[in-house]
Amino acid sequence: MDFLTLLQLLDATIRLATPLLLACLAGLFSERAGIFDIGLEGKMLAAAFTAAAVASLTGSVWVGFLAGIFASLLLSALHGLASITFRGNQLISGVAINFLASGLTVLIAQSLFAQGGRTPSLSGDARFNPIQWPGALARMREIMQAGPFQQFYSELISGHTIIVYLAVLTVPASWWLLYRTRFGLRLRAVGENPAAVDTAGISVVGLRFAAVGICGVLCGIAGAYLSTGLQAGFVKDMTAGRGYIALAALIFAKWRPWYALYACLLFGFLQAIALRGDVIESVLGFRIQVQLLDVLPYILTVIILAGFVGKAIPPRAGGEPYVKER
Amino acid sequence: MQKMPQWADVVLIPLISLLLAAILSGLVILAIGEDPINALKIMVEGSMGSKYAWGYTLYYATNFIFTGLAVAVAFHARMFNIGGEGQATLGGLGVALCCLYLPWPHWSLALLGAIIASAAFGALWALIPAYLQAKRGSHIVITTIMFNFIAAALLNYMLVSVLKPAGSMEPATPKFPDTTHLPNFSEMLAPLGIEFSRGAPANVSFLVALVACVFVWALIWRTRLGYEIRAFGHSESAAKYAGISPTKIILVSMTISGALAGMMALNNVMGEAERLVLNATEGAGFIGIAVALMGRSHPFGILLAALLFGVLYQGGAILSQDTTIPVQLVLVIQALVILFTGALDNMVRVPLEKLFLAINKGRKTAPKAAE
Amino acid sequence: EPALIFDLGGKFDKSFNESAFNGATRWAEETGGTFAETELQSDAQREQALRRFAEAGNNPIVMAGFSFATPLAEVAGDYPDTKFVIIDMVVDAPNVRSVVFNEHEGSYLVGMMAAMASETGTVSFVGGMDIPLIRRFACGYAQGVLAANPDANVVANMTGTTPAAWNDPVKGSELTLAQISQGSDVVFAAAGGTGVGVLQTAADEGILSIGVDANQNYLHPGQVLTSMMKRVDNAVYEAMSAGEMVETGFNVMGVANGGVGYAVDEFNADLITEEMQAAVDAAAADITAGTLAVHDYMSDETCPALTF
Amino acid sequence: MTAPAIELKGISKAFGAVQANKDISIRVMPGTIHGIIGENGAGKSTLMSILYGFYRADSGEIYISGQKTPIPDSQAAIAAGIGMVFQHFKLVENFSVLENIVLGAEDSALLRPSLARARKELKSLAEEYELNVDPDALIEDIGVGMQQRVEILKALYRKADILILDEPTGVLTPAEADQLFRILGRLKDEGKTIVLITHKLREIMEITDTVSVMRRGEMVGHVQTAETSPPELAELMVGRKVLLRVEKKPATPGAMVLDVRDLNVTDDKGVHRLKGVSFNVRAGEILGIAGVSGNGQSELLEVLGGYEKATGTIQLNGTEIDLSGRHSDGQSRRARGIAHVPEDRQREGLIMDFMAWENIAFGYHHEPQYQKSRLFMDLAAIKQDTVDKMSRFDVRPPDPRLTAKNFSGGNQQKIVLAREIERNPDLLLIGQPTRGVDIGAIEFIHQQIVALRDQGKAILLVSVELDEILSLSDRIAVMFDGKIMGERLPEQTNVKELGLLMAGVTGEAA
Ligand SMILES: Nc1ncnc2c1ncn2[C@@H]1O[C@H](COP(=O)(O)OP(=O)(O)OP(=O)(O)O)[C@@H](O)[C@H]1O
Ligand SMILES: Nc1ncnc2c1ncn2[C@@H]1O[C@H](COP(=O)(O)OP(=O)(O)OP(=O)(O)O)[C@@H](O)[C@H]1O
Ligand SMILES: [Mg+2]
Ligand SMILES: [Mg+2]
Repeated sequence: MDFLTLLQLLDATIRLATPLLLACLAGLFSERAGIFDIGLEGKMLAAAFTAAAVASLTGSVWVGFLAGIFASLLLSALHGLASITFRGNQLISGVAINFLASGLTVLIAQSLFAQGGRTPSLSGDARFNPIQWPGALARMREIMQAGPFQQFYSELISGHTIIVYLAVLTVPASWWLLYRTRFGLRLRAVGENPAAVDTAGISVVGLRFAAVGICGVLCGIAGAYLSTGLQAGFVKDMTAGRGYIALAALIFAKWRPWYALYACLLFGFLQAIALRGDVIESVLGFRIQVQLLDVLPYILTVIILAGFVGKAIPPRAGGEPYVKER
Repeated sequence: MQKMPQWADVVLIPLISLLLAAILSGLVILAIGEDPINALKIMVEGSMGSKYAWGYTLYYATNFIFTGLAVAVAFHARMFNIGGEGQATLGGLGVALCCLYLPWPHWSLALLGAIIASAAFGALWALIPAYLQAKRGSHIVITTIMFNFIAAALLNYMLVSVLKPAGSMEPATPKFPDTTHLPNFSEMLAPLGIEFSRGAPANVSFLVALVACVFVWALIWRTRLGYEIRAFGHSESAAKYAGISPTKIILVSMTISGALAGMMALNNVMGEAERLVLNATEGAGFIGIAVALMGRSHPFGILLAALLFGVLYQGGAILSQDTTIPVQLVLVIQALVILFTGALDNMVRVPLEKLFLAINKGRKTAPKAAE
Repeated sequence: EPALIFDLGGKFDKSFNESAFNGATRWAEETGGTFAETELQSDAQREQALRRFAEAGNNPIVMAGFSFATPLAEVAGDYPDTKFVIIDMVVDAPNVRSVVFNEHEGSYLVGMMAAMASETGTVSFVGGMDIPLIRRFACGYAQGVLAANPDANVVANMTGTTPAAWNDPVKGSELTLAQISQGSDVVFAAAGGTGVGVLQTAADEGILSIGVDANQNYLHPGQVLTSMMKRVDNAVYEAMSAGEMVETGFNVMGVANGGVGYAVDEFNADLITEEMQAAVDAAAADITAGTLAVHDYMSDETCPALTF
Repeated sequence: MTAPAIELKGISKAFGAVQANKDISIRVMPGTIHGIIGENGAGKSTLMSILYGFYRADSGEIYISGQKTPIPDSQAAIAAGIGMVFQHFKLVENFSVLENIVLGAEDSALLRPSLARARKELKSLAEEYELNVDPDALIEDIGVGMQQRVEILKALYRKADILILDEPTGVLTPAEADQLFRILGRLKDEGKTIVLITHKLREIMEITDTVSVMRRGEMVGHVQTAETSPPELAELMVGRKVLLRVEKKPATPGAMVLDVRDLNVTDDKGVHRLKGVSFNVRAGEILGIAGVSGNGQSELLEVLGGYEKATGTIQLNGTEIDLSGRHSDGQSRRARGIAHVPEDRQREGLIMDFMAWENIAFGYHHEPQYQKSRLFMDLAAIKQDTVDKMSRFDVRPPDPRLTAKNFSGGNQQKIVLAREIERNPDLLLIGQPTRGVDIGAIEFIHQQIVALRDQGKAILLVSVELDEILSLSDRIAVMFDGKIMGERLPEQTNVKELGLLMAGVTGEAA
């Protein structure tokens, strides 16, 4: 494998890790506050559709972006209503949200665009375009000719959409928010022992809704990126299990922001390499079934969960609705 | 004092939840510019209006009975088995291997063989997450989700690389031999002189599903094992006190659950397609969750809920054919049913409990006032 | 009333299914007739869709895609009075019309154009699902390339092994990037919905692309060299026009009868030199005349011009 | 005249059908320690939780320092200068002491300055009130006594003038309790107002200035501590004269039934829970195990009951019980003639969502008399058995189809007792037999236990109530920190001596 191929793989890794990372951090905020969320997938999907639909209708990707976040927030509110206000089962609520998003997106897409549940293809200002850094080369054919540093700079550093850079920044931001601010302390506390937060005079419901809200925003960004950054338009079920991979990454990361970055890069890399069977074959000398690469994140997660490689301890109050007790 | 009479819990709450889901679904249909009443008519007609329609409705219902029972058995042990989809997929693999590689002289024997194969494969696929839950404390919800994906990939691999006949373009097994053909309703009813639509896929595995209902009922409410499963499900600490082994209950209940989910393949793989294709389960594993929630984890309730979802699926398919409403409407309705009967249960329950409390108080104070 | 069933890629894949839809629409517009249609969600639904239309009395029932072969073989016998038309596969039944295309011939023609348009001498191919049918495209394409430039290099990749490969634009895009880095400057996508990603990336990266099935030149004006037209629309149109009387049996559509070809329109006129046009037209004439035989991968599962 | 620090007027609160507080009024003067006593379930915790804004009252008014102060949530209570130490601590286990103290009382949106200030403040509080804790220790790593200090510090850090403590000594040894009372005395001297919930008369007499007594959700009396006596308070508490001693004949111990040697238990976290425990129980005698809760009694019962792993030897009727093997569980112990009334009937003894008849078979569901065939249980037989047992133990209402959670505490306990005693065991393990049970039922339960002893059965009784231990036991062993500190005969010992043993002070040293 030559240097450029490696760069291409890493470049694809970054692109593919971005939605995973955003969704993973979304899950992190929610679960750190004690609300399990297997509805990441549904929220991303809803956001992906809404962002593409609105971007296509208005011609502005930013309007679409905000609309996508709004759609994701709506589903977050539903999850909050079910699991916080009405103390329902968080897992069941998540399952329902995934189905709801999967069904509604196609239903609305069909009624709006009549294109079999997809949005029209986006182009120009209706999608996020790569940002070229100063001095960077845009086209592969030019990059191929350049020296290794220029290749590295043009291929890996430059040429991503703004969301990719944003996602990278979310990691330190999340870390800072969780571990350096009052809000973070309270949020972590409410996921460990909501009664402690309650008796300290802080609203458990408020905090949990805030966390679920942050989760909604991040999922919204992740979904909007899928349809307006990574691809040019919405197709049905386009999240393709990314919400679950993000969940797997979250467990892998033991609910910590920096580890989340590493886990998502790993899973992104697995996805990237699964696209390049030729590279694997040339490096290893034999063919690996793509199906194996596809499920490697899931298998790794099961191994982690089984405690064979380090133990993942979820937030203690996670999954349980808060009911006041003596 | 009971907060609420039993019938309210078992009948009234699911009905109200269902009504809420129906109203919202109607609004969704209205919002996409169609007439909900007309849609309802088409769905009812398309799913129950003819023998052919019933043939499909019962076919779908058969799938949902199996997966609903699977979810319910696990629920009784307070485990949330989201892995029905993967277990049913593996069950399909079991059925395919059994039908393709063993020489069966008659369908009845093939059915017995397939029951064992599908149950064993499904059970195995549930047993791994169960073992990890029991012995290593891995959350069963997460592991079963992961196992759904792994099952899909495994099936994909098997179909593409192992079972696909040479030269075929489709990732599917060859057709099963004719001796494994399960009689469908038309073939079953013909000897009785009853005519049934020849094309409809409902088949003898519907009867197997009914037997499974009875089996689960007896297991849960009449046997020691069922008693232990329920005790464990209600209180793990009490179960330990009573000498009920958590490991045993988790393993056994998940094995039964997986076996039931796997047996769904009798219907869709052996009974209908007569070969194994990709995504043969079509989400039935997930519908089992809705069915179990609506049916209150009781086999009779599950039977009714599965019929309801059968109507919904067949009606939805017809609806998407006759109107421009995509078949995904069914997913939306399914989501709303899960939401209201599962996650938003308290939204319906709490006001209802208050109502019954008030009624009871009224009854009690009334005679006093008369004194 | 005739009926049309699309394959999993969906009606608006801008390619195979959309071409079928266009044919049906053309028929409807010209005759004022109506047709029933449905899109599938999964492989398991094929049989139900067939039966549903047959039960409803639709005739003929047209289905786009080889995956219908097994369910159709199952269903056809139950509805002897209904005519079925299957595209891309042969089903032997008295009431079935099987339409297959000589994709290798059309691919040969666009392969020649690719070789002539290429500056680097390396061209590439992105296939959808790795099946003999798509290898037939690739093999014809490679033969055409080598015919026009014996020194040319052909890079070929398949998207996947399942129907999901028809609808994976992200992977199409990644494969295209990889091919560009191997020197390719013309890419032919025979990959259904996945091709959208291929064409998009080619346009972004400033290389030429070749569309498939329908005329895709309009997608990126001036950047799509041509499209390998597979006239699924014609096949559907003809079937619907013939109505219940549609002729059953085996029907091959090739260069000779206009079943496959290449597209020239206002979007790519500037890209096609007279020299290219002349060479390709000559080859087409030879094929029609039978003097030029393009090797069909599916005849013996081998390809003289390409190893998979 | 100064206004009372706290005044509650007409507070009522119902949980569903249970009226936990009925029209309760109370006044507490500033700078005093006010005791609230009452039996289990009397409504003490509920009342104080309302004052702290944890629960919201259905009706009634709260006045703080003469000002009418609505307290809709804990925020409002904290603002009004109220701090509360709950019966079950409200601490975040994997946070540090400092983080727990700062939580909810941060100065600014950023954490660092708050933590720095809290560290300083903590130092001065520690000096002022003798409340030393390591600010950087994790809560899960420190003992309960220390955790309680953190709770008190939390309240003081929030500048509480009114401090409510809900049964603070339940988890403390007498020595730790003494230290707590010294701290409370100091706080009182500083002018703070303290409300102390307990049902231990000793503590009330020792430290409070005034006392309120609650019974069944109602306030039944307010008295000056100096002007009352324990018997008077006890009578107020239960509503009638209390029988202090159980009527029983002297024991006639027979053969050795249970012989425990060098029992050791280490829990999942690696904490050594039982340290070389040895004792024995003979037929026809009651061995009482006294001790502050959390000193290994629960683990002892669990080991004997078959659901906690241990090392050591246990002999029953002369043959050894397998402690390690896979056949060591509740079923096998029952088969060997050990019956077990667990400490926590709601978590262990009963399935609260099962009907009475299902609970009667619980743990004995393998017994042949309950089986119809190899596969099926004989539901009719179980129901009949339930009806019999319910009438013999006077369970009310005698309805076998009623769900366990719908019986009152006393009747729930009777169901468990009926199930275990009627089994005619060789050895009865019984934990906290009268916790949360009122006096009528207590007498009945005590009679049953003594009757079983008189039939020649061996009984191991674990209770945190010294009075119960003293009145029922034929011999008393005291546990502290996983060890048996010593054995005493009830007629040759007294509360004071047992109290010292419970604090880990052995006889010789005392
Ligand atoms: N959250 C709750 N839900 C339902 N019932 C409750 C709740 N909290 C208390 N109760 C009921 O209210 C009554 C009073 O309980 P409370 O805890 O105030 O008693 P207490 O005097 O503190 O008893 P203890 O000495 O056992 O702590 C009891 O019958 C109890 O069952
Ligand atoms: N947490 C609870 N949830 C629901 N109902 C309860 C709860 N606690 C008590 N009850 C109901 O309230 C009634 C009174 O309960 P409580 O325990 O106060 O009875 P009691 O009068 O003390 O009886 P006993 O002397 O048997 O203990 C019972 O009938 C019980 O059904
Ligand atoms: Mg209390
Ligand atoms: Mg009571």
